[in-house]
Amino acid sequence: MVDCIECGADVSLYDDIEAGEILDCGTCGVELEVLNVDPTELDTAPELQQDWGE
Amino acid sequence: MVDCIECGADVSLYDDIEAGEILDCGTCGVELEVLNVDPTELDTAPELQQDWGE
Amino acid sequence: MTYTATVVGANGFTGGELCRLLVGHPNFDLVQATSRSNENRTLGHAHPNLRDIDLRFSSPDDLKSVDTLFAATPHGVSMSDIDRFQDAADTVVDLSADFRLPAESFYDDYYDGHSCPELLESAVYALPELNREKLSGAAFIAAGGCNATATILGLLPLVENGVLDGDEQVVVDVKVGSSEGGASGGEAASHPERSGVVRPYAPAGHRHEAEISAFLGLDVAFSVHAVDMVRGASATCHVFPEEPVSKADLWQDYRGTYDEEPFVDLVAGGGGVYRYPEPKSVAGTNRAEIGFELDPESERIVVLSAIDNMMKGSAGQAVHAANIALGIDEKTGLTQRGLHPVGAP
Amino acid sequence: MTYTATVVGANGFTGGELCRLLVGHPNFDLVQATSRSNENRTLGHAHPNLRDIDLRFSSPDDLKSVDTLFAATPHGVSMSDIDRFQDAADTVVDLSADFRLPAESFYDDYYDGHSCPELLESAVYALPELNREKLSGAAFIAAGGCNATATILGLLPLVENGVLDGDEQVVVDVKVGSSEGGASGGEAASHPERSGVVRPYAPAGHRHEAEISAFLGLDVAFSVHAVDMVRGASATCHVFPEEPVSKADLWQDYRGTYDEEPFVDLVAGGGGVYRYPEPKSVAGTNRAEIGFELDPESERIVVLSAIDNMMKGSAGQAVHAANIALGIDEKTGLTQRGLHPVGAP
Amino acid sequence: MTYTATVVGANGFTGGELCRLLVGHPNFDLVQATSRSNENRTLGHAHPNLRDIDLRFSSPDDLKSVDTLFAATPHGVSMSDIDRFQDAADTVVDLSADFRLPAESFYDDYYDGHSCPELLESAVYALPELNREKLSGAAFIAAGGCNATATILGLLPLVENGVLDGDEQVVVDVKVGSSEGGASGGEAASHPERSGVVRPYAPAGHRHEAEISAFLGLDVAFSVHAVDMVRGASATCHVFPEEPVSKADLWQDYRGTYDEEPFVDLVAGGGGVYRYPEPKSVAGTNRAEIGFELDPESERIVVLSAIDNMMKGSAGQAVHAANIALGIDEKTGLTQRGLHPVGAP
Amino acid sequence: MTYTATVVGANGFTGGELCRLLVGHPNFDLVQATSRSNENRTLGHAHPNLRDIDLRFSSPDDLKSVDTLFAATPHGVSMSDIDRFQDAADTVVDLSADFRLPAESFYDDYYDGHSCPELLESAVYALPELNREKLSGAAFIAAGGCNATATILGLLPLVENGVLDGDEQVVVDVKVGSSEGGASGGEAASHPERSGVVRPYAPAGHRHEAEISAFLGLDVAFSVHAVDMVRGASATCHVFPEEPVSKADLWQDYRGTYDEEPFVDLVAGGGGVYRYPEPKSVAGTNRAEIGFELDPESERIVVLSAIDNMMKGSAGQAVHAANIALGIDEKTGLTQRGLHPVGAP
Ligand SMILES: NC(=O)c1ccc[n+]([C@@H]2O[C@H](COP(=O)([O-])OP(=O)(O)OC[C@H]3O[C@@H](n4cnc5c(N)ncnc54)[C@H](OP(=O)(O)O)[C@@H]3O)[C@@H](O)[C@H]2O)c1
Ligand SMILES: NC(=O)c1ccc[n+]([C@@H]2O[C@H](COP(=O)([O-])OP(=O)(O)OC[C@H]3O[C@@H](n4cnc5c(N)ncnc54)[C@H](OP(=O)(O)O)[C@@H]3O)[C@@H](O)[C@H]2O)c1
Ligand SMILES: NC(=O)c1ccc[n+]([C@@H]2O[C@H](COP(=O)([O-])OP(=O)(O)OC[C@H]3O[C@@H](n4cnc5c(N)ncnc54)[C@H](OP(=O)(O)O)[C@@H]3O)[C@@H](O)[C@H]2O)c1
Ligand SMILES: NC(=O)c1ccc[n+]([C@@H]2O[C@H](COP(=O)([O-])OP(=O)(O)OC[C@H]3O[C@@H](n4cnc5c(N)ncnc54)[C@H](OP(=O)(O)O)[C@@H]3O)[C@@H](O)[C@H]2O)c1
Ligand SMILES: [Zn+2]
Ligand SMILES: [Zn+2]
Repeated sequence: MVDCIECGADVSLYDDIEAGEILDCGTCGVELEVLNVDPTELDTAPELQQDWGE
Repeated sequence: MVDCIECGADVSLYDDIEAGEILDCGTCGVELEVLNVDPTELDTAPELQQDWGE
Repeated sequence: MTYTATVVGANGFTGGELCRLLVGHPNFDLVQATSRSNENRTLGHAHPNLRDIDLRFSSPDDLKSVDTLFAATPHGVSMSDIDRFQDAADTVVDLSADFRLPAESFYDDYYDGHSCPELLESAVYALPELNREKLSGAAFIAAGGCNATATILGLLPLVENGVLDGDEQVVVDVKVGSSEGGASGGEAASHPERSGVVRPYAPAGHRHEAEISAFLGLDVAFSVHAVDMVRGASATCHVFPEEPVSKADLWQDYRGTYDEEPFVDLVAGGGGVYRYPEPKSVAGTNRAEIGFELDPESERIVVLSAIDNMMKGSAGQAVHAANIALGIDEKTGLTQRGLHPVGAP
Repeated sequence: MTYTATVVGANGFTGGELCRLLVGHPNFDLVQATSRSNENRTLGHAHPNLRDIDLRFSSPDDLKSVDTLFAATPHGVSMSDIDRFQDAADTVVDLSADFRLPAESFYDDYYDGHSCPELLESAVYALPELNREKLSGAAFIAAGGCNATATILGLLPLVENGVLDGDEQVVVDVKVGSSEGGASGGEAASHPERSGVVRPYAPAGHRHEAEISAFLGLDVAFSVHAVDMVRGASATCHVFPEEPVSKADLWQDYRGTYDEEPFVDLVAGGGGVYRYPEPKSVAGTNRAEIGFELDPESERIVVLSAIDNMMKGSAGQAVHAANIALGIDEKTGLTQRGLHPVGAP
Repeated sequence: MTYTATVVGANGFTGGELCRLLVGHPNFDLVQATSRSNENRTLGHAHPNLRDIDLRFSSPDDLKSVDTLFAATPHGVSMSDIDRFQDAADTVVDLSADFRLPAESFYDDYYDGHSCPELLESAVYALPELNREKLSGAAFIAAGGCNATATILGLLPLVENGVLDGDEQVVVDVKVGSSEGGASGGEAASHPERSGVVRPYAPAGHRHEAEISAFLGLDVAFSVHAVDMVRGASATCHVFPEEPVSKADLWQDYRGTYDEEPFVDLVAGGGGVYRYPEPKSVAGTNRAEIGFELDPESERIVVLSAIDNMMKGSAGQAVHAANIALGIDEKTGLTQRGLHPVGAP
Repeated sequence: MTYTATVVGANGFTGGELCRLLVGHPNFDLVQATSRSNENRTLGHAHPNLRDIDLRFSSPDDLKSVDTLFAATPHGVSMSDIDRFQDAADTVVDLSADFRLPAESFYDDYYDGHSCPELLESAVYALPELNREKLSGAAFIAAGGCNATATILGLLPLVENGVLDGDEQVVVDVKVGSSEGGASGGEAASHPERSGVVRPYAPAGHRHEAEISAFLGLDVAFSVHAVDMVRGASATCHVFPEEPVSKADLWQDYRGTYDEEPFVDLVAGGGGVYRYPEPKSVAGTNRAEIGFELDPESERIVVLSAIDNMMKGSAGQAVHAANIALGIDEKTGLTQRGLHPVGAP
């Protein structure tokens, strides 16, 4: 478990997590990039934000 | 103007029509392939039928 | 030439649609629109699309003398008021079922009888695709029912061309929008109950069977379902011909019947999103889309027919018939084009 | 007893519905949910109703060893991956059409053939009302198609009781919601194009005819229309029996077949707004509503059947069958009640 | 422990929802459900989702003696019948506005006064997120209004954490479904008129302003629009704080207020289709989705709040409060999960 | 006088709407309609309401020389192709945002910059209610954004009459239909996901703020919600004037601004079902409905504005502006009347 950079909630991790993978925060939904593992470091991955159409 | 192979209606053509082009019948909507020009010969192009989802 | 016109029942759905058509029609001058519940109010009070029209509802008890009177009242009203209507106007077009059927026996079988059977014979059924000749000069016109209209238009080419002669099995499964119920719907017509339904509201024994029988000579097995749209009636006719037919034959039959018809479009197969008739493609227009598909396995023809019940299924048909009766170019006032994209009009 | 479970295709509509059911099921423990496009993301990313579930999608390439695997993948995937699925789990439940039909010939006739015909015989068709006995202990289960399920449930009592024996004319006119197309719909599935439709998307030649033929022994004339709802399939079956039947007979037949069935309700006639089966009454539930009406004129039985395609028509049916296969009380995890009022779920 | 329960007004929308909840609640035994118009009919006559319940509507004039009585009657009924309700039951939960407001002055200002002001003080406002302590052991509970509930839940963290102290500008723009109008809607609630609307039915002067003022101490500028759904209320609160706030601050405030709340989910931003609170995500559930977005330009916080008006906005809130009052685990009977995909429930 | 016309992007939603308008316009002759994906197909392939039009899509790479070219392409296309467009036609009307804003800085702030800023000055913003004089004789016209148009029309009388001078708090809460997203919507635009929503898709930071700022001089707090309709944009503007205003003042201001405007209707209060502006009342028309309500408590004006985003919000506005530019009577081709009843067009 690490804290979400966006909202501060716990972000659930999983086994065999690898650097470079993208996961989302279950609370605020933000897309996070795994920077390092052991200990896990996350950063937001804003460029992944899909456009929603308008 | 040629007759549609599917429904028999007139199919409107256009200038500079070329063999291999695909056009549709304005009456029944079938997709037609231009086989020859001058005179224009058409054939149905059934493989183009898009799937509609189900 | 301009004809003065009255709409009785102008507060209702088809009455409002008649007003919409007449105020945009170069040969009609809408001079009276009746409502008991909204007397003296502007037409825009009931119909937001008529806010610019400078006319107020008046009582149906005081009918002005006009050239043409359209009655858009519930079943039974025209039957009892037909004398007053005919006194007030040279041409009367009735949208109800009261004078649609050609013989009293139909009213005995499908309705609760008829109080004015002597006039039935003088009324001309309004569907031009069926009755154009008789409509010319007619002084009393009865517009068809919307579900019957959709069905008749779908099956007419098969009857005309002898594919159907009355002994075959025909199942007609209709889907309709909520405007068919009129403006005075009860609990079942409320938005929470009526939204999102596929509701078999007349699985068997629908009265429109009478019309189809009377005008096509077919006894069809008829079912009607309410679905979530406001305008529109879509009939799927499952037809089992005695002899096998080919698609080419069917195209010839359908094109033969409808090629010259200004308000019928053939739509069948092809590509893109809109491959078959769909009510939303004809919403707000007087057009019918008619198409078919052939099912070789079961030797079945599936005929598809879509109309706007407010237009081709009632008010549009009424104006179309009036145009013909009065000698006006029949397309006049009825050339509204549909919308795309459009949701559930 | 608790069974570990995997859902393959959990990102999709029926896969998400399986997850919903399994996380609420006391005898299952959802340990894996696969998605290629949303790998590592939480289930709540795709399914807002699963935001509280602490599980992330994983790749379908790494299947954990579990007790039960549910596959909710497009046609063709199970055919090619069935060995991996069976290696990973003792019990496999497939929601696709890949193993539904009992013989290769059906796949030759209605699909593009089958790449693994030798396993067809081992798969048990999931519909408990038809197959409860065979399901007990089954290791390989194929859930039915939604339109076929609605139709089979409607007609089964007539077949079981000899009203239908295969030679009669039966027309089945189905109306379905947009979730039937899955999560990956194209242009025709976009909101502007799909809203408000009565769209005959399969007027003839629908593949579900194969299932009805295989399991009821009836060759029905089948047509499917898309209508404006998301969940729901409603089948109107127009049946022409050889011998006249009475309503009392029909009630006896239908009650005989379904009185003990936990997920079938008979709904026919009566008063109020909801007189016949309606998809919105069963939305979100594993229930089927079945009813009928009799049309004396045409000697026709109109059978009406409504289900939620996501539930009784796929994921619910799959869990129901798995319950039976594993010896769990068959209602477990499937007792969600519907809503009233409700719009177009 | 099991409590016997009566629902007065069980024929209506929130009354039916109460019945749905109570028949699935392990600690309640629904023994009476009243309706004047459907007396002696089964509950299933009005509510198709209750067809399996073996109970008939009875007259509200003969109230059985029970542990708990829920009143789901139009404004004014509880005011006049409260004595009878309290005689019939130890605990009374009222869903109307009759006892929601804490002082007679509110009824003078926003309603037509109050006929029983002496009881106002004894009624506890039902919203557990606001009032959990006072609810414990309460004998008289008044459930909140749905639009007020959505708004209060959205703004509560800002009030609790001092971002708002009553002087700031707050605009609340609410969108609601048609079930909010109850089962007895008139012409404006008919499907043809109510479909597809964005209808400002209370652009200014909505009565729920009173509740927000009473319980949050905020005078908000409030507008309500009817949109095309059946269930759901969604409040967009445009908040202009005196001091700039950061997103991190807001997350801390919102998580601080709601982290332990069983029926509030924070939803804000992120990816996928469902990024913010949406009524269809919570339809059929007792959950509220709350989120926010920050607009640096205008120094505005946009708070988004979505509930099901039938559940968190009335019947669910009522049962939630009753659970707390009676010492039952507060989540009991209220753990229904939402659906995905789902249309316009 | 007749002008030849090309529509670039005719396959899309606003491009199709332009075609609908131009084929019904007596002063335009639609000679070219481009589509890359449907080259050589009939217009009816994409737009079922244009089945009768004898024209096929052609490639945008071969632009015919015409009098007027309408571009209905995604953001960025006109910017890069403007030279080709101006070479092909004397008058160019662009529906995208590419030339709407009067200065490069707006594109730097709200978009990703501009590749052709030198032409910004020559483009005339199309809204006739704002810019009628400048439009006369204009050779380069940029149609407004739909949400901005709804907002500007609602607030213009307050700006013109000094009720707003730029310092007041204004919150604009917009509700829009799905056609606003264009024909190429992704997963969020699919029917199952998009149905029944109240989805805050741009709670803060919407690009149309730039237009409102540029043309009204107001920095509004702007939020947009997707709701379940296809056509329509409805803006609710919550305005807090510095000085108290009366309803009589407001009526005077609004009538002063709009009395002579052919496409703006004032709708505020009164009786019946349709008391305020509603998008479904103007669907398919080029009309805007504008109204207001006054909230004495909070000294707030609630301005309501409803348009059809395909018409007044894009294609209709474009044709209206072209009429003025070319000296055609400005109402020509734009007098379509709305429907009643109508669902969710
Ligand atoms: N809706 C359809 O799709 C459709 C299609 C085909 C045919 N039709 C037929 O057209 C007729 C009208 O249908 P509708 O849907 O328009 O119904 P509607 O919306 O209920 O309107 C009927 C109107 O008639 C008026 N009215 C009632 N009784 C009257 C009386 N005794 N004298 C004068 N006016 C009276 C009412 O207005 P006031 O009470 O204010 O006077 C009412 O608004 C019906 O016969 C129907 O079967 C309807
Ligand atoms: N929808 C219904 O009502 C219904 C009813 C009865 C039966 N069915 C059947 O159920 C199955 C699923 O239908 P659906 O509607 O749920 O479809 P869907 O929404 O399109 O979902 C299918 C999912 O399968 C995943 N997938 C695709 N190819 C895959 C592969 N090669 N390996 C692993 N996963 C793959 C996809 O997710 P990723 O790309 O993220 O992996 C996709 O989300 C179909 O066979 C359908 O015929 C559906
Ligand atoms: N709908 C919502 O979203 C919502 C949300 C929050 C609060 N509320 C409040 O909850 C209450 C009920 O609302 P609703 O929407 O459920 O209304 P509804 O659908 O109109 O139901 C009210 C029911 O009360 C019964 N009733 C009417 N007068 C009565 C009387 N004098 N004595 C006994 N029963 C009577 C009626 O049934 P019979 O005529 O058959 O007896 C009717 O079905 C209202 O006060 C409303 O403000 C509603
Ligand atoms: N929808 C609205 O309500 C609305 C309102 C106001 C303004 N607008 C603006 O109007 C413009 C069009 O919007 P829309 O909703 O009509 O979009 P749309 O439905 O997506 O249509 C755009 C069309 O442009 C064509 N196209 C794309 N790239 C092109 C290129 N490089 N060259 C030539 N043609 C190209 C595409 O057809 P092919 O790929 O077949 O060529 C496509 O069908 C946008 O700029 C939008 O912001 C829209
Ligand atoms: Zn987070
Ligand atoms: Zn053809």
